[in-house]
This record gives sequence, structure tokens and C-alpha cells, in this order.
Amino acid sequence: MKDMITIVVRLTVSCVLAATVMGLCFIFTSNAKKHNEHIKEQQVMYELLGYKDGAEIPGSLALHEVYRYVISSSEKQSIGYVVPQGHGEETGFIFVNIDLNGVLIETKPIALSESEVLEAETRNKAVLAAVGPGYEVSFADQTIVVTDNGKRIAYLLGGKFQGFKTFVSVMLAVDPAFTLIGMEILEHEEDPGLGAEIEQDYFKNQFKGKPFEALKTINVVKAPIPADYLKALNGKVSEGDILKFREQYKDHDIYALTGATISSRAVSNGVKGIVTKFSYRVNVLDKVLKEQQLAVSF
Amino acid sequence: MSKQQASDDLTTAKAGLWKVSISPHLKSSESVEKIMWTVVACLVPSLILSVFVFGIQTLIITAVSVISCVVVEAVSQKTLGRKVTIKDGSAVLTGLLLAFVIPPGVSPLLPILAAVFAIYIGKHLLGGIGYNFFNPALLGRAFLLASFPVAMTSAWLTPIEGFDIFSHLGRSIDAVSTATPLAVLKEQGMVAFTNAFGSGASLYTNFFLGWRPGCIGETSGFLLVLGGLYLIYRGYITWHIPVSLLGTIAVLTWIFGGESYFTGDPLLALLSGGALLGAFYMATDYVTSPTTKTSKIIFGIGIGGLTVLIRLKGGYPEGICYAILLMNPLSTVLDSWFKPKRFAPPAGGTK
Amino acid sequence: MKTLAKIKFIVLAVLLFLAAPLFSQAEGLIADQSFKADNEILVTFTGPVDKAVAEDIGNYTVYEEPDPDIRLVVSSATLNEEGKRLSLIFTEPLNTATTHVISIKGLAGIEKTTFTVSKSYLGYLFGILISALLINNFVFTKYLGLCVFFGTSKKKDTAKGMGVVFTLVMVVSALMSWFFYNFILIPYDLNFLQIVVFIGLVSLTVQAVDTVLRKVNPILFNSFGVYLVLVIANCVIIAVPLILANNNYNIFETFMLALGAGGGFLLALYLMSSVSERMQLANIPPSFKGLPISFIVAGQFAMAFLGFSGLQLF
Amino acid sequence: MANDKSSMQLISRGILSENPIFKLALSMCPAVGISTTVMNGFMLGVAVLFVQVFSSITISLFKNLIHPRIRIPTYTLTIATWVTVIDLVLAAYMPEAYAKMGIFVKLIVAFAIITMRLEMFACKESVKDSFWDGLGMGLGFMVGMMAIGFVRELLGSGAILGYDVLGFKPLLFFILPSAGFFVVGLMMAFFNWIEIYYKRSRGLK
Repeated sequence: MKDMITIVVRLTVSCVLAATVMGLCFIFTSNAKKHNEHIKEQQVMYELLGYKDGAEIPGSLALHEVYRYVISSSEKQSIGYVVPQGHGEETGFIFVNIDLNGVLIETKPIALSESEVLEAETRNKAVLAAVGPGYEVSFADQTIVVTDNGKRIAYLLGGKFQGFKTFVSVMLAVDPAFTLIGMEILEHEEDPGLGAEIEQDYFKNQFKGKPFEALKTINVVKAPIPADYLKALNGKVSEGDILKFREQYKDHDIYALTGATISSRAVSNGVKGIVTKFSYRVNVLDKVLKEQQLAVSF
Repeated sequence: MSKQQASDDLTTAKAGLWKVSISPHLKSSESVEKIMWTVVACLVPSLILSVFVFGIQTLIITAVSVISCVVVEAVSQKTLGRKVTIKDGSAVLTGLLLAFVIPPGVSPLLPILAAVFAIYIGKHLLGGIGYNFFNPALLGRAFLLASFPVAMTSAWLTPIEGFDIFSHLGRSIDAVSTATPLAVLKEQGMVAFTNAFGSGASLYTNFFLGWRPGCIGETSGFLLVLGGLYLIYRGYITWHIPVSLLGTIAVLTWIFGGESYFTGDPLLALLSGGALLGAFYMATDYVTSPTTKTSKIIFGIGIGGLTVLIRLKGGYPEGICYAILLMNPLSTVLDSWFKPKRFAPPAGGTK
Repeated sequence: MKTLAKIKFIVLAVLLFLAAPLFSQAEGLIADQSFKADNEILVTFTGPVDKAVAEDIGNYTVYEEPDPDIRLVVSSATLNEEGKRLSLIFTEPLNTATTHVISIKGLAGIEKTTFTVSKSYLGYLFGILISALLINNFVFTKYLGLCVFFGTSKKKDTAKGMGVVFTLVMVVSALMSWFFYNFILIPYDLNFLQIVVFIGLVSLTVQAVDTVLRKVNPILFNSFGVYLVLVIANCVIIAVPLILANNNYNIFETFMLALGAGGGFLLALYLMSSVSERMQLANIPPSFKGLPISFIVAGQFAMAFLGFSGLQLF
Repeated sequence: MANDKSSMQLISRGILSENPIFKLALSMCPAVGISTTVMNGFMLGVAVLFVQVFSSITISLFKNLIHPRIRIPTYTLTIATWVTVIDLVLAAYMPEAYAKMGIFVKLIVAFAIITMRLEMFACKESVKDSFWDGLGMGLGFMVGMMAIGFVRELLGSGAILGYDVLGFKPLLFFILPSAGFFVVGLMMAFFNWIEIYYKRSRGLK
């Protein structure tokens, strides 16, 4: 009996000790983790916009995050956007609820600060409060509108699609006319030496500079990449020549990776899907914002 | 089909298992050497044909492969302090089979690496001839496929016109490469297949005679079947594995291979990949296949099923290589499950 | 083996349970619906429907479930002679991985008929099982549980028993972990405790199996010797809860993953043990004796298992 | 375990004569799994080193308070605690390296080597010796992982520590899953061979 008590007491004490150590560690690291993740994300974004490591980012550049939600009740569904409000001084966000045909249902202000909105949970609660009872909200995706001196210069779109093995997750940069200006493969589990080549420059750079019209019907061709084009894709020629090649091949289909046609096709279809869906949505949102004369930051 | 029957018997005897003379058709007067060289001889016509189908470089690849296998065998036997047995033809056979399962457009350096892997790691480390669990030639191929996925899946050549056997020499692979029938069927569907290879009787004759893209030695169905039948006639191999294997492939392809059930083309399935080569020469290897009749049939069915599974649903257009590799280690298990009744120890006494 | 029969029974029960919704879905106007070619959806009705209504592409609203605002464009709708089978052709290839929602206006006098098309959920569950069992076999492609793998794969009997016990422990501990993860760790934001909680649950399960086995099957218990203790400190078992937490699996998916992982481990052990028995007789170079050669053989197995890579059954 | 071991002896024992990967053959899962580059091996090595040293110290400190009946649960709890700590720290400060190691950092909790050292050494010896022993074992693990990583990275991607040294990729095979088994097996055999050769040359056997 005495044994039992000592065992229980000691186990409890050690559990409490362990919990303290872990809890303290969690408290100290959780903020750093979020911070570092955010920095990493920003770095990818700036790289997509053409600011490589160390390049100075102009102060006039601003990133505005737009969150999209799918709102559903038992009868109908609608799309809700959380957009940043106003210009500079006015902080806070507006919640814009648009039905499936692109007609505005309602707008509501959301009182969240810049940092609060980054927290998924806080944001979800705020959106839920905005739509009122009887509705379910689910976070769909996040888009970043990039402005330079208040003028839109690009959108950054995240997305995920089925690859050959598992999901491929990407981030794309498109300009206001939806021409693709950059692509980064964030995560994938394709086969090394085959599908994994999608993260190589010579594949990714083929997408650069494709206009929206070409993207809408983009496909892959099974043919070797012409040698001079390959050089340009790998960045082995001068800046001017790269642009020349980009212009020459801008309406051309994507050259599939040798031995990995399925992965190549998955990426080109995925990119096509992300951009076409986004172009539709941003047009709807812009129209509504314009009609309602809502002051948004971008 | 590459190892000594003698040492196989030794294995079973040592293992304290029953010593079964399960191959009544294998005459005791036949030496291992003779069997091996006969099999090699049966494969040579296919090799000669491949020179006329794909060009002279198939001969170069095969020569490199055979020589490196023999050298590796001799070196590993020397360094491990064993008797050098390169004259028995088993290394030559492994080299020949290894060359037969790689595309004709690859660099001749590839088989050297594969030979080291197949003979040294796949065979001699495990105790030498008679002790390997996997078919060495196929291990070599799997190794190449893992190391050079692009070359091994795209260096296919179109059959050459006329007798211009030097036409593919010195040309870059990108310029001449094509796709194998199974790859076209898998990735682009039946319509593209018909466009590329035609249809009807001429398709079957072309495929049967070997005029199609494919691995070096797998295309000439006619010569492979002829050689296989001769081996069966001589009693070096039995009919069980080839028949059950090919039968399973045909039936399963017929059921699942088409747009809807029961519309697949079984004949095409047998002719368009490495099924015939695998069935007669790879799956029947003495060391890595089971010994009793029932287990042989099940072994064949297993390979056939896995082949069709990989062909239709897997990541590769052709699956017989991996199917045989997957079934190889099961051969001992199958033997212990289906051992002849009279030799079985009393129930519960198995160890 | 009794446990084996029990497992079979459980699997069967779960499969039946899962299949139930599939049968109930067949009620009403729609008998069956499936993806056909790249850009085709096939719908079968329970009875003949009005040709004029069914073939008017203006009556259809089709979208992918996560994107209700993006309508997919139907390029043609064709009803067969009998009036029961409808083929919808779309202008773009469909993303068959997601669920598609189809609404038809005015069909059979009903204002709006809505139904969903998706790949069968059962198939997806089965896919998880096959994936853990063969494609991503825990031993040969994920390299988990190697200590026990090499330790217990010398004899077939030990290997079989060990594999079954592993599967059992894995399923039980994975289900408990799922429960804890979803109802305690997530709601109370205690996710950082997952390692401690999972390992605790695994130890608990092992203790339980130990006690039960000692009573039920002392022979098997004796033959395991020290390995049952090793189960606690084994990556395979603790990996399953971690994977399910990473992927947010639901309870069925968890069950399938655990079953597949355990089955895969059993398979690997059995295969390895069947060749080890043969290997003991072979004349292996002295420096390779023991573990090194086991590693080489395991590597050869892993190469053979590469054949399953990219396998997509459903 | 003898008490009069010097710190150097304890460390060298962990690295050489009782190397956890090549000699004791424990905790081989990561040795095969993620040893595709030197960096991966190093990072996981650091994590294991941390957990091993801290767990050894903790157990050694409290060795008199641990009831023999609940020895194993206490070890598990200690290890799990330190694994959680290093897991959180790595996730926060080295997200990229952490992503590469995937699930293996969390799996340190199930490494037989750590439990074994606690059971065989730390629960009997002084804090100082336990520290050196933990350090030795951790370093041994790290060195082993890096050695395997070196071979695989060099042969598989023609690079060392991410720097392209060969200019081409010799054999993709080596960064594939199955190659881990071969590399570990061959390296073990190589060390065995050295040992046999050494013994023979000394006329010991």
C-alpha cells in the first residue's frame, strides 16, 4: 500500500514536471514558430514578384490579404470574402457576402487588426459572427493582392492539386491581366528523377509569361525542349534573350518532362484551374466592390 | 532459368526438407552446363532478330552486358574464395537476359552497373549460385530503372526500315525515341494506339514477329515461343509456369483491360510487352521458382495477376519485371504450402 | 489463429457498415452516377425520363463541391433510347478527385433534382489500406520498425505471431489515439502533448495485450519473449497515430491506415522470415553474416516493392 | 559498467566500439529513412544528441527517486518530454530542416537506443558520467547518420552538404528509399571486415 502511494505520488510529480517543461517550451516557441512561418511565406512571395534574396523591397509595395470563405446553410450557399478596408489609416476589414450568381447579399465590417486576421481561428469566429446563426462557414483560400503606390501590380495565389502521387501545392503570381509571372512549387511527393523535376527551373519557367488566353487552353506536348529554349529556361542566356524566348514561346504548350507526362499534365491543368477560377472570382468581387463603392485598401 | 539444379537440390537436402525429385522430366544425365548453354542458344535467334529490328547497337549492349556479368562473376567468386564457375553459362545467361530487358537506345554503360548489382549483390553475397531469392537479371533491371528512370522509360527505338542496321548509331536518343505499345495504350488510350501501330491482322503479325518498339529481346514473340517450346520439349522447363502465367494475363486483360468488362484484347496483351520473355525464360528460373506442380501453377497465376495489376493500375506501363520479383521470394513459401501429401510431416509438427 | 478470425470479422463488419450509405443513396430518381471518361459523367435513372428536359443543357447546374460559384460548362447531354441512361459531356476535363454536385431543373416534374458524383468513398478507404499495405509499406518504403523487423524475422512462426500482435496493438492504439486527438488534444489546444499522449496510449495497449495474451495463449506469449516489450519502443506503432494526426483522418480512415500498416508489417515479416530460413544455410561471406546480409535482402525486397509505386486502384 | 571510465573513453565508446547504428544496430529506421543527405543526418543527429544527453542527465539526477516498478514508464515520459521540446524548437526555428525530417523527429521517442542507455547506464551512474555517455552515444549516432548521408548524397546527387562536387548525378538510385538498406548493409559489412582483418592481423583469431 505504501508502495502504491509512493508510486502514484512520484508519477504525478514527474508528470507535472514534464507537463511544465513542455508547456513552457510550447509557450516560448509558438510565437517564434508563427513568426518564422510568416517570414518564410513572405520570402516566397517576394521571390515570386522578382525580388530575389537580398534585393531591396520598395516601400511603396504593399501586400493585402483577401480571404475567401464558403458559406452554407441547409438551403443555399454563398461566397464570403474578408477584404482589408480603406487606405492606410483606417484599419479593419469588411466582410462581403456574394451569392453564387455574383450578386451582393450583404457587407459587414469586421473589427480585426492586421495581426489578428492572420490567426485562422479568430478570423473564422469573426466571419461566423458576421453571417449570423444558421450558417456554416469554411475557409477556402487566401489570395494576396500586391499594390505599388496603391496600384495593383499582381496577385499571389496559393493552390493545391492532385499530382501523380499525392498533392502538389503551389504558389502562383499573376499580373492584373492574369498573365502568369511566376510559379513556385511548395510541396510535392513526386518520384525523384521523374515527377520531382517539376520543381526544376526548366520546367517551372516554361509557365512564366504565359498570357491568360494561352493559359486557358494550355496543354502539354511530348517532345524534347529545343536546345536554345532549354538554355533560356535555365537562365543561361542574357536577360534580353530570355524575354525574347518567352515572347516566342508564350502561346506554346508546355513541354512535358521526359518520363513524367502525368506529373507535367497535372501541373499544367492545376495551374490552369487555379488561374481561371481566380480570374472569374476577382472579376465578380471587383464588380461588387465598385457597385457598392466600398473603400478597400487595394 | 539460370542456376544449378544440383545446388538447388543441395539446398533442399541441407534444409532437412524432403528431397523431392519433382522434375521427372529433368534427366539426370543433363548437366547444368548443358542446360544453361541450351537456354542461351534458344535466346540467340531473338538477339539476332533484334539487330535487324533496332540496329547494331543491341548487339553492343548485349555484348557489354554478357561480358560484364561474366567478369563480375569471376571476380566475385575469386575474392570470396569460391570456385570460379564462369564456364557453366549461368553468368552468360544472366547477362543475356539482362540485356534483353533493357531498352535498345540506352548507353552501353548501363548494363555494366546492373551486372555488378545483379551478380555481386543479388547473387554472390547471398551465398552464390543457387542461394539467391530474386532473379538476378530482373534485380539488375529494377536497379537500372531506379537509377536512370528517364533513359529506362524513354529510350525506345522505332523498328528500322530495310536493313539499315547502323541507322540508329550515333544519334541522340531524343531524336529517335518513341513509346512502347503498352505505354501508348496506358497513357493515350486505344485510339492513339491504333493510330501508332495499326490494327487488325497486320498488327498481330507485326507484333508476333517483333516489328515493334520494346526492350531488346522481348519483341520477337515468335522466336521466344519457339525457344520456350523447345525447352519444354527437352524437359528443361515445365509447362506449368508459362501456361498459368500467360493464361492469367490473357484472362485478366480480357476481363479488365477494355473500356468495359470483357472487352480487353488478350492476344495483344501477350504480344505487346515482355510477357512471353518473362513467362518462358525469367519466371521459370530454377533457383527462384517453386518446385512442385501446384505451387508452380499458383506462382504463375500470381505473376500474371500482379502483371495485369501493374499494367492497368500501376505506375508503369509494363509490370512483369516487378511481378516476377515480387513472387520470387514466395516460391519457398508456396513450396511449403503445397508440398506433396506423403512428404508432409504430421499436422502441428511443422517448424 | 483466433485473433485472425476476430480481425476478419471486424473488417467485415466495418465494410458492411461503410457500404450502408451507398445502398441508401440509390433511392429516389437517381439509380447510379459515376465518372466515365475524362470529361463525362454517366447518370442512370430509376425510370425513363423526359427526353426534352434531360437533353436541354440549360437545365443543368454542375459544380465542384468546394467551388460552388464556379459552374462547369456542360457541352452536351445525351439520353439513351430507353430514356434511363444519361451521358453528360463537359467542355473541360473533370477533376475526378473532388465531389461534383449536379442539379437538374424540371426533371420528372420536380423543380430541382440535386445529387453528387464522386469516387466511391469505400474505394478511397480501400485505397488507404492498400497504400499502407503495399505501396507505402511501412517497412520497405517508410523504413519503420526495423529493429523488430530484423529481430523477429528469423522464424516464420514468430514472424506471423508478431505481425498479428502488432496489427492488433496498432489498430487498438490508433483508434484510441484518434479519439484522444480529436476530442481532447484539438479542442483544448494541447496538440504539443501529442507525443506523450500517443506513447502513453501505445504502452497502455501493449500492457493490455500482454495481460490478455498471457492468459489466452501462453505458448505464443512465451515465443515472443522480449519482443512484446519492444513493441512499445517501436516506430511503426507510434507512427500510425502521428500520421493520422498529420492528415486529420476520420475514424474509418484511421482504422484502415492502422490495419494496412499492421498488415504491411505482417507481410514484410512473413516474407523476410520465409527467406531467412533459407539464408541460414547459405555460405555468406563472414563480414556480411548477420545483420548486413539482412539489410541487403531487405533492400532487394524494397526494390521489388517499387513495382507497386504509383498504383491507383480506384 | 565500470565506474572508472574517463570522459574520453565514454565518448569514444559511443562513437566507435558501441556505435549505435553500426555496432549495436539499434535505431536503424532513421538511418535508412532520411539519411539521403549529410545535412539531414546531421540535423537528426543533433536532435537525438539533445534528447539522449538531457534524458540521461534527468534520469541520473533523479535515479534515487525512481521507483523500480515504474522505471520504464518514467523513462518513456522523460524521453517523450525532451522529444517534445526539441520537436517544438526545431519546428519553430528551423522549419525547413524540420520539414525534411518529417515524422522522424517525433519518432525519436521510440528509439530503442535512448531507452537502452537509460536502463543500462544512466540509472546507475553519476550525472557526470551519464552526461558523457549520452554525449558519446548521441555523437555516435550523429556520426553514423552523417557517414551514411555522405555516401548517399555523394553517389545519389553528386553533392556534399548541398554543394555540387561531381557536377553530375551518378546514380539516382542512392537517394531512393531502397538504397538505404543497401548502403547501411554494405557499410556494416565494411566495418565488420575491418574488425575481422584487424583481429586476424593481430593473430587473435
